[in-house]
Amino acid sequence: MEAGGRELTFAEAMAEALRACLAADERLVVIGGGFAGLTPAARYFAPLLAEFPDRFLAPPIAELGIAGIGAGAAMAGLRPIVDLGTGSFAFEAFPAIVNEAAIAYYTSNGQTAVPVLYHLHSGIRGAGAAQHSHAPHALFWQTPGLQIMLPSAPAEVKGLLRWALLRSRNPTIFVNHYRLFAERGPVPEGDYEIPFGQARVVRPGRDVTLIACGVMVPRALAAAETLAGEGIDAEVVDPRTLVPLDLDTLLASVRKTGRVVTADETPRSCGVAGELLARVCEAVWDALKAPPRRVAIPDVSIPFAASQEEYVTPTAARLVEAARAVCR
Amino acid sequence: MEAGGRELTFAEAMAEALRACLAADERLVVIGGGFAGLTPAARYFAPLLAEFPDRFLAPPIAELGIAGIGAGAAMAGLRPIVDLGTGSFAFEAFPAIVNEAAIAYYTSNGQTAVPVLYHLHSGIRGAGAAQHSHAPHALFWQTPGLQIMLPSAPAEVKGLLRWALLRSRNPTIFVNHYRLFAERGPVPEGDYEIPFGQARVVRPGRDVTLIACGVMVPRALAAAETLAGEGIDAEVVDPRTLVPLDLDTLLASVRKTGRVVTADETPRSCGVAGELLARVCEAVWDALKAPPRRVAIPDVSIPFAASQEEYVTPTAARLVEAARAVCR
Amino acid sequence: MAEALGADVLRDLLAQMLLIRRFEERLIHLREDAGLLRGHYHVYIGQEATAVAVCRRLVPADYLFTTHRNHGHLLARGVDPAALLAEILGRATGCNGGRGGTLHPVAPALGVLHTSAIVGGALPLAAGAALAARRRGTDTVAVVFFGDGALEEGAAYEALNLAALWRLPLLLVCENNSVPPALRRAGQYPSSTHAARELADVPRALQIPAVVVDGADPRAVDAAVAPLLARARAGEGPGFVEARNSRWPGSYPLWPTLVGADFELAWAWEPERVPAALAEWSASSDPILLLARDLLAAGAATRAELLALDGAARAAIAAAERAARAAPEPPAEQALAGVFASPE
Amino acid sequence: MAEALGADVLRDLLAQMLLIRRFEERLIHLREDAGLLRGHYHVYIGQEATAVAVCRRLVPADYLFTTHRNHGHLLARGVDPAALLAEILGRATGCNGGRGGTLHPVAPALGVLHTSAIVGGALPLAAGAALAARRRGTDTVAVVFFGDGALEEGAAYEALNLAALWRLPLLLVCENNSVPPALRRAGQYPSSTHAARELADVPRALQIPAVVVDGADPRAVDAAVAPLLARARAGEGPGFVEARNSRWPGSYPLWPTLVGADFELAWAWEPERVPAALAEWSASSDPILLLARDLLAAGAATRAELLALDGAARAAIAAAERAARAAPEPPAEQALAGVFASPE
Ligand SMILES: Cc1ncc(C[n+]2csc(CCOP(=O)(O)OP(=O)(O)O)c2C)c(N)n1
Ligand SMILES: Cc1ncc(C[n+]2csc(CCOP(=O)(O)OP(=O)(O)O)c2C)c(N)n1
Ligand SMILES: [Mg+2]
Ligand SMILES: [Mg+2]
Repeated sequence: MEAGGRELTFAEAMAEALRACLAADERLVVIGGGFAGLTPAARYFAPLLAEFPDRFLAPPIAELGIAGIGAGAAMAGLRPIVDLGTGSFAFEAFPAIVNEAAIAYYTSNGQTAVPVLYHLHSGIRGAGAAQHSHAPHALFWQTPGLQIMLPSAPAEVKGLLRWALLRSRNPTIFVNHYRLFAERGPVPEGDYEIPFGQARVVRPGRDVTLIACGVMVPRALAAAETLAGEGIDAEVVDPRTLVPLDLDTLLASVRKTGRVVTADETPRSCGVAGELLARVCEAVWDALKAPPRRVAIPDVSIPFAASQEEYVTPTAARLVEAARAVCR
Repeated sequence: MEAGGRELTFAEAMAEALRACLAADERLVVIGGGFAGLTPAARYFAPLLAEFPDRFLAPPIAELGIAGIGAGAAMAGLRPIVDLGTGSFAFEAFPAIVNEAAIAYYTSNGQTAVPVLYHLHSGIRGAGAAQHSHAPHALFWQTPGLQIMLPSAPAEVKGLLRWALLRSRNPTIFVNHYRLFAERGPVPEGDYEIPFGQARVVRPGRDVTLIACGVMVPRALAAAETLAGEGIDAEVVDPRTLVPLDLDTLLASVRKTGRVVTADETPRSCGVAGELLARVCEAVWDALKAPPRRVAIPDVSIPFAASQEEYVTPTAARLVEAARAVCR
Repeated sequence: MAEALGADVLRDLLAQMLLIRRFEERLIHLREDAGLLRGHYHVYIGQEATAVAVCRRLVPADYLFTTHRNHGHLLARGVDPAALLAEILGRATGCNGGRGGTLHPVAPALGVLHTSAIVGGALPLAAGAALAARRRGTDTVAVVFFGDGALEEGAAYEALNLAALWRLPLLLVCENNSVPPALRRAGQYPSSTHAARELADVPRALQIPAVVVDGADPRAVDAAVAPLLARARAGEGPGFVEARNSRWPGSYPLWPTLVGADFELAWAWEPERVPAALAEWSASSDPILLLARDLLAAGAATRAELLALDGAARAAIAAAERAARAAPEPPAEQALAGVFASPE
Repeated sequence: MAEALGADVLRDLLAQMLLIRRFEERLIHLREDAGLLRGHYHVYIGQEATAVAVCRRLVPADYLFTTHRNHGHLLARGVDPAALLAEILGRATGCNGGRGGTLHPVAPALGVLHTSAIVGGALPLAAGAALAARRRGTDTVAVVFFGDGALEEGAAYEALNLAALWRLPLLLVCENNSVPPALRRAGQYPSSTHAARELADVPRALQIPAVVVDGADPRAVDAAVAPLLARARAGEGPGFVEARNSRWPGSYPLWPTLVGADFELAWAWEPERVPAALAEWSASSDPILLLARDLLAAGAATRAELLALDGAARAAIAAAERAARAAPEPPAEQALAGVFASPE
């Protein structure tokens, strides 16, 4: 997958993948499908509706109902994409996702697959306050039976989404982040897939491993720049998917550097950064030269005021602080 | 709090606390209120309904509705207890708990307290299969703004519940376990409170710390017996409440023993055992003599068949294995 | 309009109803065998007429979704009683290999893709299957059975609205098993936990055609269901049936309990032998006895013929029991396998 | 029956409506000031008559729950515009100290305990407050405002059922802002995402008295609300009003947009000056212009008197803006404080 110089925004690359997949597989239907919510990026998705009008279903405001319909339709042979909108609205859909979609394959002893994709644009978006800032991927990781993809860049979303939509036969949560839509990056022209469960070393480095998920990847790269200026050579690793998790690649990096900071934009307790930290401690304890650190949201609801919202956001600056502490 | 020789079951002690609290505070109302589901322990709760008929409201099967009503009534001055039944049904109530009850105090800048208690009987109960075995306390710990109590013994539930019902002004999840109802233990006669945020050293020991939550406490004590026979002196610590968490007591124990196993009956990834492990690693890294271990449910739905259900349960035997590995 | 059911059909339906009855009865007996039948379960006794009448109108491609009280629906759909019983006993030969138990049996070849025991949970799923069917351009329908309790859940309401808006080929069968005999046919039965005068008012408010029938009478169920299914197959949208049943006294306690004695078909003509606790229900509400008496009264069957049907049902269940008891448990370590399907 | 509203009352209501209008209009202008007004927000323009008519019937002890479109409800309830505006700008002097923003303003002294922006989320909460009120044995009610969209959510349905079953003192005000002018009063307005012929059919199916009114007419709203509130206060259970409004053209785009020009009260008598894009809506549906014209026609006010009301509203909002702009942001580190209330 060579980018050949072309740059796209995350939203454009995502729309490109969606278009190709809709064209490739008749079984794909989209329930909802704003995808980019109130962001300007919504304009990249609108043309899809015009191009595939019969593949988009406009639902009432009924997240539980449409999540269940998506799961049931997937069981019966469709490949639905259900856009649940803002991450906080996913709680409405929990019974259908957690009690139904997640259990059907296992409980049926492998007889009923549920190839549904749930899309959420989540995370601290800027003035979302308590009910428009949730990123529920830690909750979904705590739910056996769900795949979780957290693309971090334009080329990533294009390849991961294609694999999710055309290959995967399992319920998948696509945890998108409001602040990624406008990120730019090189994107290969043709179709390509990034299979789930293959972590990516985004930036090689020798001194400390930064394991960063989704929106934390660009922040980790920014942090690595700052750290480089201080003589710390950080390796940035992006798991890409939490389920399945490519633990080997993460551990190989930590074995090499001997130091680790995990970073994710979920609340600290029982969050994703903590789980990654625990996995590393269990597995490569002896290779660690310093106590591990994590960067996460402190355990508070997201406040509205700009000053306070920024304060609780796991920014590049927080990553720099943590990496410095680990390398001290 | 001296037990004075009296032994009660967990269910009896819980009912005793409920009766005393209902008598003490008129603001307590119970929505639902089977409390013990289909277990024989239901007989201890039935008399409460007879004694306080106007304090019990029999709801329709509408977990979301009653969770929201409980939250709204708490905001308006009642102290509702909402019995959501089996832990798996709590997902229905997530929007009301996570998006409303959990955020109101913080988001209102401390103007609106929400003293509601949500009760669930959860966990691997024996033949509950995928939809009657969930224990959602890790999900609630990932939700800032909720208190979580996980009583592990009769005397514990009596004191913790009294504090929750008469003192706490915050939304609290009472994560009960189906298999605790019949546990027996000494219970003091009079009224007493166990304030949240005070961990308990259940069994002192020198060689390894077992941090065990809720139903894992009796299992950890059984494991400690086995380990004692092998010359391993295990200290068992019960956090009692996850939020607030008495980390100091946990860390003091680990500092003393230098070895730790964390144990909780939630799925491994982003579960409670992993969070406790991460907290310990972050805080007392230098005191650890061996890699930490956790005991949890593997990341699968709970299977129905007895053989398979037992296999995925974090039993005393699993704790023994983990402790042995840590002490090797 | 649907033609009235003939005697042949009714005898066949009776045979199926007896199979369900004897299955559930055995289950209650198996519970006496310590450790054999683990966990809570629900029996379909008293509602058999509804399942067999509805399922008779289905074709193989149709989807069927059900609830915690699913055994009767699966048997009426043609699931092998041995596979169902083995599942309920957690055996490797069960329809889910023992992973699902009584709450989650599936039979994908018969359109039973996933069984949810979450009250109200099946309705959105069934609407989804109906959506899939419609998009394939077939005349396949999805039928979903659920209890009166399901209409207390918001999930059911959202699914009704969606099904109506999208004109999904969905038959909603609400089995209201809380109805006194005299009100089984007539309107306006208030439930203790539902504010509607009658449950069918809820789909009606969403402009879904809704019919209330005596669920103990397979002819009434058939007459209600046939036109709604025809509409759905023709792409005209969902239909709703409130099938009213009078709860079997053995389903009032928390655990199903045989009231007095094992069922006897001869009670149809020897009512004085019915145990006292069952007498009223047997006389007014037992769908098997009601149908047996009708067939006898109409001269459409002899007592001996009916007893032969029952004998066959008992033999089939006995064979299922032998097979299920002999079957092994699934290997414990297999619990960790099969969480995810391999990619396409 | 409620008495018709007198001219004094109507003038007072108009003054409140103008305050809301000018508040929302300022907000849209503040958005032009880069970085000042962060995040998405919703304005109440075009629905002012409903809030002021309902809130006039409330007493201080009553509870009020609202939605994402809450500014009008809070102002009609008497919340200080400076505190509300400061909150929307995320300032320390805001009614939540800047923590809530436009989606979550509270005013506990006025019964606004918590504001949820989750569609449908307010209904169970309001039912809970109504339950608390009833158990205290007072005649306090809870009123909950919500949009037509809320009736698509299962939460709303569950709350309706619970409120009906428990006869809670709850007034449900559904503001259906999707209605063309001609259908504001009459029945059977179908919504694109609701299958009911009219939304009020949903509460009716649950035996909740439900009235459809022109939400642009404060007299109609008052006449509908007064008896339902009286019933609720008397312990006779919930009532439902579907207040129909024709959406303000500025609320069709994703972000509120002033259509053409700032509002002018003089448009009531100089309709030719209304910008083209607003002309139709202003003539048929603007509740302020409709009421102003009525008052003038009835000789109940002079143009000068009305303009004075508007002047007062503008002055109040200008003062609020000055205060809010001058207010500091809350300290960043305070973000970590105040997650839990201290124990009793
Ligand atoms: C969401 C949810 N809440 C509660 C339960 C517990 N539960 C199991 S069966 C049942 C009663 C259901 O009544 P109904 O739907 O009328 O079915 P019936 O048992 O009468 O056939 C309840 C409350 C559940 N399974 N799911
Ligand atoms: C549970 C949930 N789903 C989706 C949204 C996003 N959302 C915000 S406002 C809105 C439209 C609501 O329509 P309506 O209730 O009619 O109110 P209106 O904006 O028309 O006044 C939606 C879908 C939300 N806030 N909550
Ligand atoms: Mg029922
Ligand atoms: Mg609306």
